[in-house]
Amino acid sequence: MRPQVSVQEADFDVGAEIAALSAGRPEVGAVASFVGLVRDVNDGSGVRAMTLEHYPGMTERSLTDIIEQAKRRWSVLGMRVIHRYGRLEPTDRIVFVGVASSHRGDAFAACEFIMDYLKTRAPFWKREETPEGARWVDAREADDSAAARWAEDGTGDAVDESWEEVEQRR
Amino acid sequence: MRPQVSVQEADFDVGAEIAALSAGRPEVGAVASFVGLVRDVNDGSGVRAMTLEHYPGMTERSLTDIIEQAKRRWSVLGMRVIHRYGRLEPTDRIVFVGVASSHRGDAFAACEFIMDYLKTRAPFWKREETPEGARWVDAREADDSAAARWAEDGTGDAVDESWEEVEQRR
Amino acid sequence: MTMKVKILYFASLREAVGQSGEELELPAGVETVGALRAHLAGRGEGWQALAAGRNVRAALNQRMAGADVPIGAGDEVAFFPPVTGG
Amino acid sequence: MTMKVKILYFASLREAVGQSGEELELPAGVETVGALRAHLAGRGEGWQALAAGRNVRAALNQRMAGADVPIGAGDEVAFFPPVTGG
Repeated sequence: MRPQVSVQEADFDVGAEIAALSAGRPEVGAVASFVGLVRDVNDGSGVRAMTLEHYPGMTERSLTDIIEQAKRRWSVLGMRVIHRYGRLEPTDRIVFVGVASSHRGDAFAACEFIMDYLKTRAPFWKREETPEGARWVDAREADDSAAARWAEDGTGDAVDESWEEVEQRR
Repeated sequence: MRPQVSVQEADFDVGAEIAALSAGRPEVGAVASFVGLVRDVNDGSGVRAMTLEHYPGMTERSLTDIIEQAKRRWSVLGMRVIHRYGRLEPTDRIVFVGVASSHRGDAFAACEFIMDYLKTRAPFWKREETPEGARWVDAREADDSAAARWAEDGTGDAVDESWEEVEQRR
Repeated sequence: MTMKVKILYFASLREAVGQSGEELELPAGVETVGALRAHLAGRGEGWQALAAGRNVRAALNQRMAGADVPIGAGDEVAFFPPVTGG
Repeated sequence: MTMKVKILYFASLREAVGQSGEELELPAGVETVGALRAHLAGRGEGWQALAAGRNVRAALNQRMAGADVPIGAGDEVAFFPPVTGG
């Protein structure tokens, strides 16, 4: 059986991944997918390359958790998440998310949900090489609010809030 | 220059289309895409095959209009729509929509917008072959409401409302 | 003055009226998409598929058009059921 | 009774503390993720990156964990900055 989650240094074949989500499954009517790529600019600086660090073990576990959440939430027939780590250059692929469903609404929603959560929960950190030197990328406010859109009751997100908020609440 | 819209009988190469949306463009950080496929069931009947009829000329024009609307609405760097016509069997690809952007939110929104409008505005009609005979597929209520989500002021949709509604209003 | 228009029919409507299109000299008083539809529906039999109450859409020169839209010489008018693409 | 835990540091935090991980015998009174963080920050210099007010996240046994979460023998605790994947 094909894995649902892969964390790897190697590139991946987008067409093959999308095709595999519907191959031999005539109940699939919709495959929504996303490819994230390295850009040559970020926050105004030129980016020559970046290195993605991750937390082996927790990475796979958190991606699997995200997929399980999506399964409970939408009617999906197949899902696939691939995330690369290591050194990557502009135009290189970073991440692939693909979701197969009978209907397009579920496929789109689950795919975007997985990407939003992946951005805020999966333990990856980007270090960019710019003309001014190397720097760690700061988490973006926009990503947190994108993930917050999906919170139903807040319990799932409580552990994700910043430490400061927890301390202030005491 | 590659066309943005293709209406064709032939199948297409999903991986190549997605790759072309970001090839040599290091400003692209996100490519959201959608593939629609023929299912073997619809409204409870088995579907052996279907034939897609379209309105040559208007089809290309309406798909181009949809793309232009998406361009005005979101920050996108590239878009591609391919829609097939003719006889198709379960698991065959029907439609491809791909959107490249700097950021994933715009890519997802524009891609889903194009699909919703395509379903309700592009002049395609499906005729299904089932064990009970051939039948034209009725427009689905769910598709109209999906497209209506995007209406900002209603003017763009006024021409799409059913004739009955126009007549009742007089 | 001649007032010829090109009319197209698609999908189930094409089958109902038994043709995919025609050239028509507009009768006097038929000046809108809606009036043309009513005129055609008056031909009886299969043309009843164009009658009021049936779920029919129209396009004028390849753009969706409501019943009130005026038509003139050289226009291309199309009638069809609600679309079911994708 | 020994109370050893495994601690991991990632990304900018790993660089600040100068190591990717360590085994530690928990000092008396250090019974939560937050208490462990405060204990480590008390080592001074680079360890200040773990001080209160810094934007640090933690995981216990590979799941995100808040400051109140209790820790015990054999646990794997990780500290890192907010994630920036995808």
